[in-house]
Amino acid sequence: MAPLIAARGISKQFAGVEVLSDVDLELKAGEIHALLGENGAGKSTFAKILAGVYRPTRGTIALNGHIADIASPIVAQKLGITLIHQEPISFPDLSVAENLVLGRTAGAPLARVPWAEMAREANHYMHLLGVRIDVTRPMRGLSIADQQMVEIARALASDSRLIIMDEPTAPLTPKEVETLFGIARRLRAEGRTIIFISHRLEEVRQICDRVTIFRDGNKIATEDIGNLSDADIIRLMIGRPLKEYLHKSGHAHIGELALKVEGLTLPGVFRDISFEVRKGEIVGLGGLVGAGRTDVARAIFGIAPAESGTIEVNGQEVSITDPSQAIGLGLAFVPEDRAVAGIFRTLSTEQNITAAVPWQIAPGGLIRGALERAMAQDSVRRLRIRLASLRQPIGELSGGNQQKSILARWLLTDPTVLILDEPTRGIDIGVKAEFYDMIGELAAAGRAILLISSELPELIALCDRVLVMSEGRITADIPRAEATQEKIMSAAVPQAREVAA
Amino acid sequence: MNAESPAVATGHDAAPPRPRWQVLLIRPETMTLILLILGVFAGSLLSPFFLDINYILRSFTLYSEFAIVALVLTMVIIAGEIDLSPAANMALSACIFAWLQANGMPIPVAVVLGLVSGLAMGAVNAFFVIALQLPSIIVTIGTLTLYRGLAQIIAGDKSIRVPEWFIGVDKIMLVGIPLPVVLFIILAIVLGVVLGNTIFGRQIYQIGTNDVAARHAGIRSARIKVGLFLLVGVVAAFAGIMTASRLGSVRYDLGLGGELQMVLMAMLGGTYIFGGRGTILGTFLAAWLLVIVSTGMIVANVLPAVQLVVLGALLIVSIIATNLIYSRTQR
Amino acid sequence: QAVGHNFKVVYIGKNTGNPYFDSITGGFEDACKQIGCEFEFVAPATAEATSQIPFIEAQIQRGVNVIAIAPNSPDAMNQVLDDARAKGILVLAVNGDLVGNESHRDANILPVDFTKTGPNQVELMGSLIGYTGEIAILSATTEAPDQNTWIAAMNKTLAEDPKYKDMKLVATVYGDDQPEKSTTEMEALLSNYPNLVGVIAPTTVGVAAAAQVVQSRGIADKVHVTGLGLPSEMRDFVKDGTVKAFQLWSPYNEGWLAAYFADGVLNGTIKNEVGQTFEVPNLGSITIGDKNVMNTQAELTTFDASNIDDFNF
Amino acid sequence: MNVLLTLLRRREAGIAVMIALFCLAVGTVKPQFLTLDQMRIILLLTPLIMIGAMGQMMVIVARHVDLSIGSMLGFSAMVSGMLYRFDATWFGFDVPWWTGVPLSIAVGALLGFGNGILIQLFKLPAIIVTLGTLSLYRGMTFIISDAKQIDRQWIPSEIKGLSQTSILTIPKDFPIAGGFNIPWIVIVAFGVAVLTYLFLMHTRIGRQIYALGSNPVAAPLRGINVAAVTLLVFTISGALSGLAGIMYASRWGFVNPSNTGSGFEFQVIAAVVIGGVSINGGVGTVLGTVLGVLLLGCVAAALPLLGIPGTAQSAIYGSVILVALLIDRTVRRQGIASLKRVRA
Ligand SMILES: Nc1ncnc2c1ncn2[C@@H]1O[C@H](COP(=O)(O)OP(=O)(O)OP(=O)(O)O)[C@@H](O)[C@H]1O
Ligand SMILES: Nc1ncnc2c1ncn2[C@@H]1O[C@H](COP(=O)(O)OP(=O)(O)OP(=O)(O)O)[C@@H](O)[C@H]1O
Ligand SMILES: [Mg+2]
Ligand SMILES: [Mg+2]
Repeated sequence: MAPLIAARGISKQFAGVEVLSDVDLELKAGEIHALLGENGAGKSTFAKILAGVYRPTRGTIALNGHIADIASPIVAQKLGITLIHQEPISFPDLSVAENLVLGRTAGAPLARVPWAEMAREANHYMHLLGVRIDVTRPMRGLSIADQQMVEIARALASDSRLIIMDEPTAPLTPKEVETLFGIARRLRAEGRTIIFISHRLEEVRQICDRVTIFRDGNKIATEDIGNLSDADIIRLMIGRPLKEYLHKSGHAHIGELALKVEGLTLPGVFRDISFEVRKGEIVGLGGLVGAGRTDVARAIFGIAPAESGTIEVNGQEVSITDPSQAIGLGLAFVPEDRAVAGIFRTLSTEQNITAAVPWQIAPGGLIRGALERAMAQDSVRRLRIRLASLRQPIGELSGGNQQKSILARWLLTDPTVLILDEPTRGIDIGVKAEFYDMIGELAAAGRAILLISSELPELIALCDRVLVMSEGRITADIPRAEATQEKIMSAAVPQAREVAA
Repeated sequence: MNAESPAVATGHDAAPPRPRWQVLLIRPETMTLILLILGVFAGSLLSPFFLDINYILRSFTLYSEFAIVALVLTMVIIAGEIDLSPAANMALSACIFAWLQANGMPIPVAVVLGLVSGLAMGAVNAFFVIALQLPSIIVTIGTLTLYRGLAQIIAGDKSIRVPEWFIGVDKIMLVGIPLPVVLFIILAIVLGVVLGNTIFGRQIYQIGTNDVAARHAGIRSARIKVGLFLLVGVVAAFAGIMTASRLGSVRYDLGLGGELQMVLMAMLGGTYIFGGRGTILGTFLAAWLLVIVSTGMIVANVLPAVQLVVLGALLIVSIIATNLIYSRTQR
Repeated sequence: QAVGHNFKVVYIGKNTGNPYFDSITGGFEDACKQIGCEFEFVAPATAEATSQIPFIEAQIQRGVNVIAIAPNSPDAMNQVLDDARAKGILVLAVNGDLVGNESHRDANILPVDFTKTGPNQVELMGSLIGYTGEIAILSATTEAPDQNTWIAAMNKTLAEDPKYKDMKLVATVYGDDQPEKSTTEMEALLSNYPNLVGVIAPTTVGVAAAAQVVQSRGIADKVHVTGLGLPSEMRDFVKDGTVKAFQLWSPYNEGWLAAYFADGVLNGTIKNEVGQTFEVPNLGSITIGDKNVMNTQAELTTFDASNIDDFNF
Repeated sequence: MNVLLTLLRRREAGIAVMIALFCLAVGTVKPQFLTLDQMRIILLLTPLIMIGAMGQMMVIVARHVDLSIGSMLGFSAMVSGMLYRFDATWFGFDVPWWTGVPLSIAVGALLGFGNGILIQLFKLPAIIVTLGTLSLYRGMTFIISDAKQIDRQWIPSEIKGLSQTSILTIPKDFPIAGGFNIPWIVIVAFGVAVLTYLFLMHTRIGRQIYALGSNPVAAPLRGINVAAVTLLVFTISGALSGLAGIMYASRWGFVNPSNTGSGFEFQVIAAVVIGGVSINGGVGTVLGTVLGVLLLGCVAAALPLLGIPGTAQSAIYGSVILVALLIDRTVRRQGIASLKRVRA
C-alpha cells in the first residue's frame, strides 16, 4: 500500500539561500512521526511546504501515490493537511470560536455563519483539551499557551488525515501536554497521521513511532524511535558530540558587580524580579515562551519600564525610562525578534551597524561618510559578517548575518552589560557556533552578559548561572555545576513549581 | 572601493549587489525629472505662450506656499506619519494674523503671533498622534476640519485686508526670481542637507523604516516626530502669512484643498506613503512638475476637467512606478 | 489705438458646471459672431476665492485684449487684475462686482439696477401674501455683497413704505448657497416661526432649496416662496404650484452687452466714463452709471406659469 | 469593575449617550428640537452619509480606506442624470424613471472595482490610489457632462418623490404626529444598514473581511482569498457610492459636476470614525456607524435651530471627531490594561 505522504527531493531556497536540500520523506497512515533538528535545521520550512504555505523550489509530494500540487493552504486544507504553526497565528479581533473554524473550505461565500453551532463545537473541543476559555471572547489578550490550544483545537476540528504540530508543546504545561498526547494517540488509533516537531526528546520518546532528523536543511536519517539512543539523536542532529561544539568558556574571570536588579515588578507581566550580573559573567535566563523574560529585558533597557523595583549599574542606582539612557549607562540589548525590533530592512547594512552610535559618525552633526564606512568595515571584519557591499540593504543579508550586524551595532557602543534575547534563534548551525565563541570572548573581555534563551543546551553550556522564569516570576537560580535540562525544565513549568514547594 | 574588498568574500547566503549605475539612476526622482522634461515639452506644444521663464516663475509663486510646506511634509511622511492639516493651518494662522493687525496690533507682533498659533496647531496634532498614539491620518483629518472651522469663525466669510505696504512678497525680485520661489529653493537646499547629511535626517529615515527598531537603538522617535509636527505647523503658518501678502487679503478658505496638492507633490517626488523612503530633491522636482503641468494646461485653456484627470493619472502612474522601483531594490 | 474688431475676449466664470454662466456665455458668443471678435470661456473647477488667479495670469500671458470676470472674491484678485490692466488689457466685472475695490477693474456690467431689486422682491412677496403676515429672508452667505445690498433695500422698503406696514420681517438666515445648508436653514425657519407666510430667497440655490422644502412638506398654500431663481431650476415648482412667481433678469444680455461695450471701448467709439451713453443692438441705449456700472435692463423680469416656458436658461 | 469595563468597551453605548445628552441639551433651549417633525428633518439629513458610511466601514475594517467615494458618487449620479436628460435624443424614447437606480449602482461598482484592481494588482496603498481616483473620477465627471449641470426638470418626479413620499404616513388628522412620514430614501438607507449588518455578521465572506483587517499576514494562511476580498470591499464601496449618487439626485433634484459629492468622503469618514470603527482594521460595528451618522445629523440639524451661523459648523464637526477619537483612545487603554491582567 502506498504511503500517505511521499515527499521526493524537496528543496527550498529563500533569496538564494538554500534552507532545504533534496529531502525525501515517507509518512505512513496512522503513525506519529517526529521531526528533530537544531534551530534553523529546516523543520518548520518542510512543514510549511507540506501545508502549502511555501512552494518547494524543487521536488514533488505524493498523496497515497498520486502527485499532488499543494499550491496554497486552501489546497492543503482540501487535501486534509493541517498545520499548527510554531508561532500560533490568530485574528485578535475575532472570537475564539471564529478563530477555530475560520478557513473551513466548506460553504459558499454567502453561506450563513452558524454562530450557535460554532460556539457549541468550539466548546466541545476546548472541553476535550481541558481548557476553560469563553469561546465568545475575542482572541486578543489570550496567553500564548491558550492561543496554542485554540490552534490545536482547530486542527482537531478540521478532521484532517495529516496534522502537523510544529513545537506545539513549547508553551504548554505538562498537564496540557498530557491531554494533547492522549488526543494524539486517539487520532493515531483512528488511522490519522501526525507530524510532531519538538526539541524535547523525552516527549518524542513518549508518543512518536518514528523520527526523522534534519541538519542544515538535509535529512540525515529516518529511524524507528526505539533504534536510537538520545546520544545518537543528538549526534545526528548536530553532527558531532554536544560538548565539542558547545565548549565551555570557563576561563573568563568574574569581576565586580555590573548590573543589579531588585524587586522589579510590572503588574500583570512580571513581579519581584531580583538578580545580579557581574563583569565577565554570563548569566542565563531560561523559561518557556511567554514566561516574561523578554519583558524583563525590555524593562531593564527602558523600553517598557517596570512600575516598581530598582536597577543598579556599576553600583549606581539608576532610573531608566528610555533606551537612550540605557545606552548612555553602557547597556546593550540584542532583541529577540530581529525583523521587528532589530533591523532597518531597506536601509544599508552600514547604516544599520552604526545606528546606535550616531555621534561617533557625525562629530558636529554632519555625517562623515568615510568615518562611518571605516567603523562599519571594521565591525564586518571582526564579526566575519558576510555581505557583498556595505551599501547592501540589510534585508538582503541572511538571518545569521543580520543578527551579527545587530550585535556589531551594540559592540560599537562598547557596553559593560550586554543583554542577548534569543540571539541564536533561526540562525544556521555554523554561524551559531561562531556566536557561542563570540559570547565567550565578550565575557572574557570583561563584559557582563545576560543571555535569554529557550535552548537548554545553550544555557547549560555557556552560562555561569542559569535563572529560570515562569509566569513572570524567577523560579530558580541554578549554578553552572548543577545545571541540567531536567532542573531547568521543572523550574520553567508552573505545575512543577507547586510540586517542588 | 578597496575598502570593501575584505567583505567581498561573498558567501552563498549573500545576494550579489546591484551595479552602481542602477543604484544611482533607478530612483523615483529620475522618473520625476523625466516627467518634468516631458511636461515642459508638452506645455510648449500645447501653447506658444507657455515657454516663458518669467511666466513660469510667476506661476510658481501661486503654488510656492504649498510647495514650501510640502518640503517639510515630505520629512513627516518619511518619518512614517502624515499631516493633512497644514492647508487649514495656513488659513487659520493667516486669519489670526490678519484679524490681529486689523484690530490695531502692529504687523510684526501679529506675524509673530500668527507663527506661534501655527506652532500651537502643530502641537495639537503632535499631542493626539504621539501622546495618545492615534493614527495621524485620522487625527489630522479631524484637525483640518477644526482649524478651517476656527478660521471661518474668526473671519466669517468676509475677507480681511492687510495694509498696502505689506502686500506683494511675490513682486519682490531677487536676481529676477520672485522672493517666494527663492525661499522655496533655499529651504529645499537646507532641508535637503538636513535630511541627507545629518543625524537628525538619518534618524527620520530609520524611524520611518522601523519605529520599534529605532527605539530599541536608542533613537528618540517620539521627540523627533513631535519636532516634525511643530516644524510643519510653524512653516505652514509662515506660508499662510506669505499668502496673505501675495493676495492682499485673507479669507477663511485660503489654501482650500491645499493638503491634497502638498501630498501630491510629495508622492510625485517618490516619497513612500508608509515612510522610510523619499527625498527633498524628489519633492522639489515634483513641485515644479505640478506647476508646469497645471499652468501648461491652463494657459492652453484646457478644461479644468482634463487637468483633474491628468493630475489623478500622474499620481497613480508615479506611485506605480515608485513601487516597482522600490520592489526592485527590495528583492 | 484701435485694435479692430477681431480682438480676443475671455470670460472667466466663477466655476465650471454652474448653469448660470451658460447663458451669459451664449450672449458673448452671439455678440462676438456679430462683431467678429474671438471669444473663450474658462473657469476653475471650484468657486474658491483664489482659484481664478492662475486663469487670469494665463490670460495675461496669452495676450488677450479683454478679460471679463465674474469674481469669486471682491479683493483676492486685486493684484493680478492690476497686472492685467498695466498690460493694457480691458478688465470688466460681469455679473457681480469687486465691491469696495472698483478701482481694480475698468467697468462693471450688471443685469439690473441693484437698487431696484430689493423693492421689486418685496412688492412681489406682498402681492403673493396679500401684504400681511410674517416673512423671512433666506440669503446666500452672510457677506455676499449683492444680496446684502438687496436685503438692506428690502428692510428699508418694508420699514418706510406704508403699503407694507402689515408685513413683518421676522428673520434673515443664510444658506451659504449650498443646497444642504439652505435646506436645513429653511426647515429651521419653519419650526422656529410657525406662522410664517412667506420666504424671500434672493439667490438661485436658496430659492430652489426653499421651494423644495415647501413642496416636500406640502404647505405651498400656507408658505409662499419667491426670490431670484433660474427658470430652468424653478420650472417644476412653478408648474406644480409650489411657487407662484419669482424673478430674475436675462444673463444672456449681460454677455451681449459686455462684448459690445468692449468692442466700443477698444475701438474708441465708446468712452468709458460715467454718464456716457451708447447704443447696443437689441438693448437700445445704455448709460454708464457711477463707478462705471451699467445695466442691461431696469427692472427684474417676473416669471410665472404664464411665461415660464418662454425662457430656456 | 469588569461589568463597567465591558459596558465601556461597548463603543455604541458611548455614542448613544452622547446623542441623548446632545439632544436633551438642545431640547432644553429649543423644545421643538425634540419633536417628531425635527426627527424627520434629522433623518432626511442622514441617508447619503449613512449609505456611504456602510461602504467606507467595510473598507476600513479591511484595513484600507476609500477617499474617492465623493467622486464616484458624483460620476454615477451624473451618468444617470445624463440618461434622463438625453434619453430622448439618444434612444428616441424616455427611459422608465427607475433605470437610474441600477445604472448608478452599476457605474459606481465599476469605478470601485477600478480602485480595487489598482490596489490589489499593483499592491498600492489604498489611500494614494483613491486620492488619485478622487481627482480622476471628478475630472471624468466634468468631461462626460461637458461641465453642464443636470437641472431638476430632467430628474423624473418619481426619483425626486423618493425623498418625499413614503410607505408609512400617519394620516393628517391623526391626533399625535399627524401627517408624519418617513421618506423612502431614509428607509432605503436603513435597509442598506440592515443588509450590511447581515452581510458582515452572518456571512462567511463578511467575517473574512474582519479577519483580513484583523491580521492581513495570517489571512492567506487561513485560506482567505485576499485579492477577492479586497476587490469586493472596494466594489461594494463604489456601488454604495453609486446608490448614494442617485439618492443625491432624488434629494436635491439636480446633479452638478463640481458640487455633487464633493467633500462627501470627509463627512463619511468622520461618521465612521465617530462610530468607533478602528482605522487599524478588524474593528467596527454597523450599529456604531449608524449612531455616528445620526450624531452628525443631530449636530447639523441643531445648528440653524440654535441660530449658530453656518460658519461655526465645520469647527464643531472637527471637535466632534477629535472628542470621538479621545473616547476611543481611553476605551482602548482599558482594553490593553485588561489584556495584561489576563497574562499573570
Ligand atoms: N521566510 C524566510 N525567509 C528567509 N529565510 C527563512 C525564512 N524562513 C526560514 N528561513 C531560514 O530557513 C532556515 C530554516 O528555518 P526553519 O524555521 O525551518 O528552522 P526550524 O528547524 O523550524 O528551526 P526552529 O527549531 O527554531 O523552529 C533558517 O536558517 C531560517 O533563518
Ligand atoms: N498574554 C499575552 N498577551 C499578549 N502578548 C503576549 C502574551 N504573552 C506573551 N506575549 C508576548 O509574547 C512574547 C513572548 O513573551 P515574553 O517575551 O513575555 O516571554 P519570553 O520568555 O521572552 O518569551 P520568548 O521565549 O518568546 O522570549 C512577548 O512579546 C510578549 O509580549
Ligand atoms: Mg521551526
Ligand atoms: Mg523573549
